Amino acid sequence: MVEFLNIFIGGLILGGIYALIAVGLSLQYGVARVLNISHGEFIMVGAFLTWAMYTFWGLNPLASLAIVGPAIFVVGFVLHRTLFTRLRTSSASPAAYEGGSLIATFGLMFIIQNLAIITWGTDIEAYSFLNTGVSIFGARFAANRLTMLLFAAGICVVFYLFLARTRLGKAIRAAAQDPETAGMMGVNIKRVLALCFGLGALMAGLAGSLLSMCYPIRTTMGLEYTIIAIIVVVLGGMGSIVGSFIGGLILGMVGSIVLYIDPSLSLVAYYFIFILLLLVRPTGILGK
Amino acid sequence: MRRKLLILMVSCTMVLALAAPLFAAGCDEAEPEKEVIVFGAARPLTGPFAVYEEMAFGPIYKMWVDEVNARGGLYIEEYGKRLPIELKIYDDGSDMGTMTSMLERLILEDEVDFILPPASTAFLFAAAPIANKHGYILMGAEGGGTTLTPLLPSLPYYFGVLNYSDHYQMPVLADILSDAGIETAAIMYLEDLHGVEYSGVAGIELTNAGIDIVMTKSVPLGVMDVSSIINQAKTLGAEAFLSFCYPDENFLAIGTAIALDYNPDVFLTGPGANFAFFAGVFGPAAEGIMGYGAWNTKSSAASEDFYEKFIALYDPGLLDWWGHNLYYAGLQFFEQAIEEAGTLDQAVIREVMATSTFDTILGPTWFDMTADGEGGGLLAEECYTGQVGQWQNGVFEVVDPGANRTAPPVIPKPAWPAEE
Amino acid sequence: MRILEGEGVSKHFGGLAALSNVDFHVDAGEIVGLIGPNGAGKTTLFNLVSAALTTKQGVIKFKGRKITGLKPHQICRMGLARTFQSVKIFGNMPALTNVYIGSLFGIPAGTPSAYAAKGAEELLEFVGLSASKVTPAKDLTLVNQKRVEVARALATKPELLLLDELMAGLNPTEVAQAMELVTKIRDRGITVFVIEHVMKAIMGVCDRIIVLHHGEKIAEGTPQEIANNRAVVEVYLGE
Amino acid sequence: MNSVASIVLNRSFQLGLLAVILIALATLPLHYQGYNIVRLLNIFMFVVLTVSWVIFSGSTGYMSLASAAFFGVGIYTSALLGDKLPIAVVVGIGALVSSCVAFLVGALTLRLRGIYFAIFTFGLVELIKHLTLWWEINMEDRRGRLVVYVENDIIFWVMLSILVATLLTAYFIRRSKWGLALQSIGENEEAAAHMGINVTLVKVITFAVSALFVGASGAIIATRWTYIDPGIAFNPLYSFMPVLMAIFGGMGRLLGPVIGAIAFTYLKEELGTEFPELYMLIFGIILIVAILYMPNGLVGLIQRLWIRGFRRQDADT
Amino acid sequence: MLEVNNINTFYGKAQALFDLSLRVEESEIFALIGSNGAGKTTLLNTISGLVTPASGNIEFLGKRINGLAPHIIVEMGISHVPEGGRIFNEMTVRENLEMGAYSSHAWKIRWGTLQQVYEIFPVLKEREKQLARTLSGGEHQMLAMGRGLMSRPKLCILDEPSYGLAPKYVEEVFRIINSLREQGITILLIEQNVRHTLETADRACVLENGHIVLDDICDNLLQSDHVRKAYLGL
Repeated sequence: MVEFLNIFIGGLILGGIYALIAVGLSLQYGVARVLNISHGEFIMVGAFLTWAMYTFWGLNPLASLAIVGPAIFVVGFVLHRTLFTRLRTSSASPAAYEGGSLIATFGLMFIIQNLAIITWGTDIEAYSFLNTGVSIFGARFAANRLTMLLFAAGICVVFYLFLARTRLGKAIRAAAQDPETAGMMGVNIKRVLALCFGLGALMAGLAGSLLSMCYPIRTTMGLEYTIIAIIVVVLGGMGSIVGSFIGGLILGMVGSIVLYIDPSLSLVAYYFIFILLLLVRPTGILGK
Repeated sequence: MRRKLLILMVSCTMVLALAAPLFAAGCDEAEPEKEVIVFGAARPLTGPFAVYEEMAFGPIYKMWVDEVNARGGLYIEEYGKRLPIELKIYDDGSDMGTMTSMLERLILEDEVDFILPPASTAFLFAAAPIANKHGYILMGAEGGGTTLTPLLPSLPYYFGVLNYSDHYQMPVLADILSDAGIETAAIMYLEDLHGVEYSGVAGIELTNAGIDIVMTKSVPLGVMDVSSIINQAKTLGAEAFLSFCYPDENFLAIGTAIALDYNPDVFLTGPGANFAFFAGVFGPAAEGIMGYGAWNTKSSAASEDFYEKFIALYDPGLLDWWGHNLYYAGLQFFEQAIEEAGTLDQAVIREVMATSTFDTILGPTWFDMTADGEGGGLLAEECYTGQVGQWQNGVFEVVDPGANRTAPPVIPKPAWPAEE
Repeated sequence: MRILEGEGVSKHFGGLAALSNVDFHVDAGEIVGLIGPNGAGKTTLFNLVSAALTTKQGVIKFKGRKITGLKPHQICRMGLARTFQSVKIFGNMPALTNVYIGSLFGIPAGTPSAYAAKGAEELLEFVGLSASKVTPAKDLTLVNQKRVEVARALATKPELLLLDELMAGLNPTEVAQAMELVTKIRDRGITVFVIEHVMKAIMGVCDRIIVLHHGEKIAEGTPQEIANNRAVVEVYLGE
Repeated sequence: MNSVASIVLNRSFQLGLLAVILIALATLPLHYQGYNIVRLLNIFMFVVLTVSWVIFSGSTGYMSLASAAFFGVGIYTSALLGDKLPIAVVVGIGALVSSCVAFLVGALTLRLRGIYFAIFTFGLVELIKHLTLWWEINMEDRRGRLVVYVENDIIFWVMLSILVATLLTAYFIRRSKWGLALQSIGENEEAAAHMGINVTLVKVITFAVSALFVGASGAIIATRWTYIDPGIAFNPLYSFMPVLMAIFGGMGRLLGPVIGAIAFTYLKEELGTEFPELYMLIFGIILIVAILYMPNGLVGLIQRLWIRGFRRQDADT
Repeated sequence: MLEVNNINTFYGKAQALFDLSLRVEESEIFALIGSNGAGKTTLLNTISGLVTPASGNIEFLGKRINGLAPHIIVEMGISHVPEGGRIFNEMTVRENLEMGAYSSHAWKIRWGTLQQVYEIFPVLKEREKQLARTLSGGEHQMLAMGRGLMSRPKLCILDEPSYGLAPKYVEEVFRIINSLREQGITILLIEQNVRHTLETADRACVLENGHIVLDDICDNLLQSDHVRKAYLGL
């Protein structure tokens, strides 16, 4: 029982953070059509802002979510309104735009990382927050990881309700399917796309904040998280938010089980599952 | 037609671009008076290894260059004067291909006088043959390993300074553990040259010392959860937990052990525990944690001086209690060998380095060369200030048996601090 | 002679039956129409015949040979060509190249490129597009893109041609031209199997009509018989 | 102007010029041993990677991120066989093994389209990397391998030969019936299949052919690195770079990727050496500015300037 | 109600509309007739703001609307039902209809409008919770039209509402168009079904190669030799 809980809750923790990382990217690609290679850099910036505020001002990392999220959202929103909107209107075709935006996000990745290196250097940073054990039916877990899970789950649920229930959420979903027609319905497409990019960045920032409570952080870590996010998003089915949740949870569970059996195989297992699932379902779990 | 013209234009540009540097190389002007000594290096300013540049060798070589220049430079008899040092650092982006090219560029195109090593063991392995081919002395800083030892006879220009697994660390650890009566140990190691070597050597040395290794688990780079390993070690009741990983995984292991309340008698980790900022991150929980490679201000008066100089320049959190004094000593040794040779001819300097003993912050310092004296060398065992350290009251104490010891090991380590 | 016949052809998507147990045949030299409401399974049937979808239930024979399980390119090389409901042209290539590709690859042994090029020009003229040879296909109007598709299909030297909604979105005059084209194709000795909604066209050119509804064949017969069929009027034609 | 242009446009003149360039390059190491050999070597390598990528992905529209896998397979071939066989044979084997891997991958991934194909191939690189790692550590108790050392000029000649082979292959595929088939797959795969093109075969074989050169260049470059491990051999950088370089250069014609790879490699190295602290920042800005102002890549820009130049000349006369 | 004055529109480098003018009066059905590629859809897209004209101006209820973004034009009371319907396949029928009422004034009263739309298209109420992609072709078009009505438009632009529909549904579509006029909605219609269209509409114009060649009431057009020859196939 304890072992089962160890694996299960461990899987939820990993899955929760994977899902949170992936949802933002899924939104950016699914709606705004930007495969954002700099996604991980936003995660990194979120993590470093939280670390800096905790280390220098003693600000509770959970409280810093309220600062980091909006700040990064604004950056994402403005980036889209300036750079990507321009790119979109000047591109000859949607495919050309996807290629072009891919390059642009590569550029962004370089720029953000370099700025972060200038600001924070390249060494490893970490802080100890809520690093105590919590017992659940005899299985012990680190409190900071459980907190991370709770917040990740909370953010994902709120975000899901936002998309499913609100006027803006519906507009985003409509724009994901057919932006031009959504425009005919009265949706301000430029704003919605920028909003999606900003929200994607916001999710990345929040994920970074939460991650920094549990893992050491480096200014050079961005790409690793981008890769995880892309894998999860593709696994779930591009553009499907729910798919990203499921993809994240599957990877988390698989990771947790394999970590239990043989940790050295965990990454092999991730990619193996990923490749196998894609071969069975070529458009991801919830893809069309 | 335009397209063809276009093709033509581009090919012409290519030819010109190719020819220009050749031409420039062909008409070298007469050698001007030597004004400056250039040290070149391909270093990871970006990418995953950038942390080395910031925390390991980076601060040390910069500090050393400034000091030498403050004295007016290196005195070279051949020129009859002191020549200041200039650094030429390229970014290799943590990529092997870029590093090898940059190194050859430094040697062939920039014709630097000396090179400094790239970061990480694998990169050192790749840099050593290149340096040897061109007859450049390569001091090995961040890295070294048993894999390199058999190659030393073919690498006469290689001088490694850092201690590593069977280069005295694990045998000393085995002594400490068996002295303390430890009977069982669990090993977690990273799937990387470092982890494989350490776990391999530790396996031999600890077993020889009569310690039973009850668990050996490897983790991949980028692992995000090690609780199953900690849980297993706890279940097995391993008295010593040895984590042969890098800071990311080591930090994860310690955090997880605290959360899961696994408090073995000995908790030792690889790179990470040796950094000064480690104590800051873990606070009281750092107490009693061991790491390999060790020195502190009590090691010698020279160490104390070096420490003062370092913190006057850098954030004290950047201090590395494993390698910093070794890198610095290596540079001091190099510097004295150059002045002793009185020339910039590397073959001559190499002979000086292979055969001399110089005073550095380590005390009398020399290299153990291969038996015939024709190959490369490693810093001699007697020169090291310590092989194993332990955090005690905020100080990374050297706990080796013998003269290097600055404090006896505390085994079992104190319990993790109670929840705040 | 039956050039194409299907027995018990069925297709399911998820739980939904797109086609259930349909028998049909097309005789050589005929023009056969396939009609039915949207979602009746007409295009699915074409996709099964041309192997765009795999047939798991039922048997389809072309020229007496079983073709279920073959790949699209093999079926094409046997002499069965098609056009698509939503045009699938090679948009960035000139119209002529579109047709040229058909003649290069559509025939088992391949055609020497010079002949293929000449054939392509002729066919483009046949469909009335000789003026737009070098225009990238994506810049043509929808009607002309559909014509390019027809020319491209003809370039593979088919014995049977499947035309999927060639006339949708055409005004009556254009429909008349398209009908003439279909007849001309048959006059070249090619059997034609068409899906159409434009009743005037289908009644005008077809020798025989098959009606599908909810994946089942509800009627088959001459245009006259179909127009008077109660079931067809009820589900499809309206009063 | 006219007479110059006619000489310049003369086909035999162009061929002659190409021959001269080739001979100049081939004889370079005989009289020159400096760093430019290494610089050219790197440029050749990236041109090979980029053009190989374009051979398959450029025309079919399938964005492959598997280059690093083929490259790594080549590298490992060299690490395993480098000291046992002559280097040319090793390179050949590296090419063949990569090609076989590509054939298998191609056959496996037929159902995947678009971004799924791209990420699948990327996942494959990671899977191979981690499997190799796991194998080395758990089965052989080692990590990484030393590779036989080869002189720079030999590496240069081998790489030059691979480059020439790659360019010739790309050129002839582009001009052939096969190239037309590839292009039609890129435009509309379903229609291509119904036109009698065996799309599966065409895709898989092209994928395998393009991997030949990637594997070969991996095999030869490994001898420059002398020590490799799975992380170094299967570095995802070598999957991303060809894509970036091709888009940077412009994919409309064969020259685009070539120029893209040359400019990109050169720029990256110069920035990394001139401004090591800021090079990523500058590089990032260049990428963004490039994509905003050169939608058709470098070649598109050159063409635009060229045409503008022509117009001005016309206006002058 | 709608006045288009001397507009010129380009698609890329090619000019699609030349100096084109037309007027749509309140509460009429105005039809556009022309062969494929004549510029009909371009004209509609220009009116609803998807394409910006290079010159000329468009006025709706006396206000200039050219150059405004599509979402603002919707807000002003023009609803565009695009060719092929273009419904949101991955949303439910109900959500599709809600999207139709996206503009702010319509959003507030969307539940009332929804009931009205359900009265016109009872089948949509039955399918309310289904994903739109599970609808049949006829229902699909109903949904597109219903969605167009959700914004409470003053002018409804219908681009080939009977495209690809079975004959039975074509009748139904024209019946609905008629009922919309009875509710006071002005309609701008493109149809290939020329005879049917001219019998339903009040006025129509004939568009050829981006120029208007005829503009008259439908009865006259039905008699016109040019129309009979070029568009009715007589």
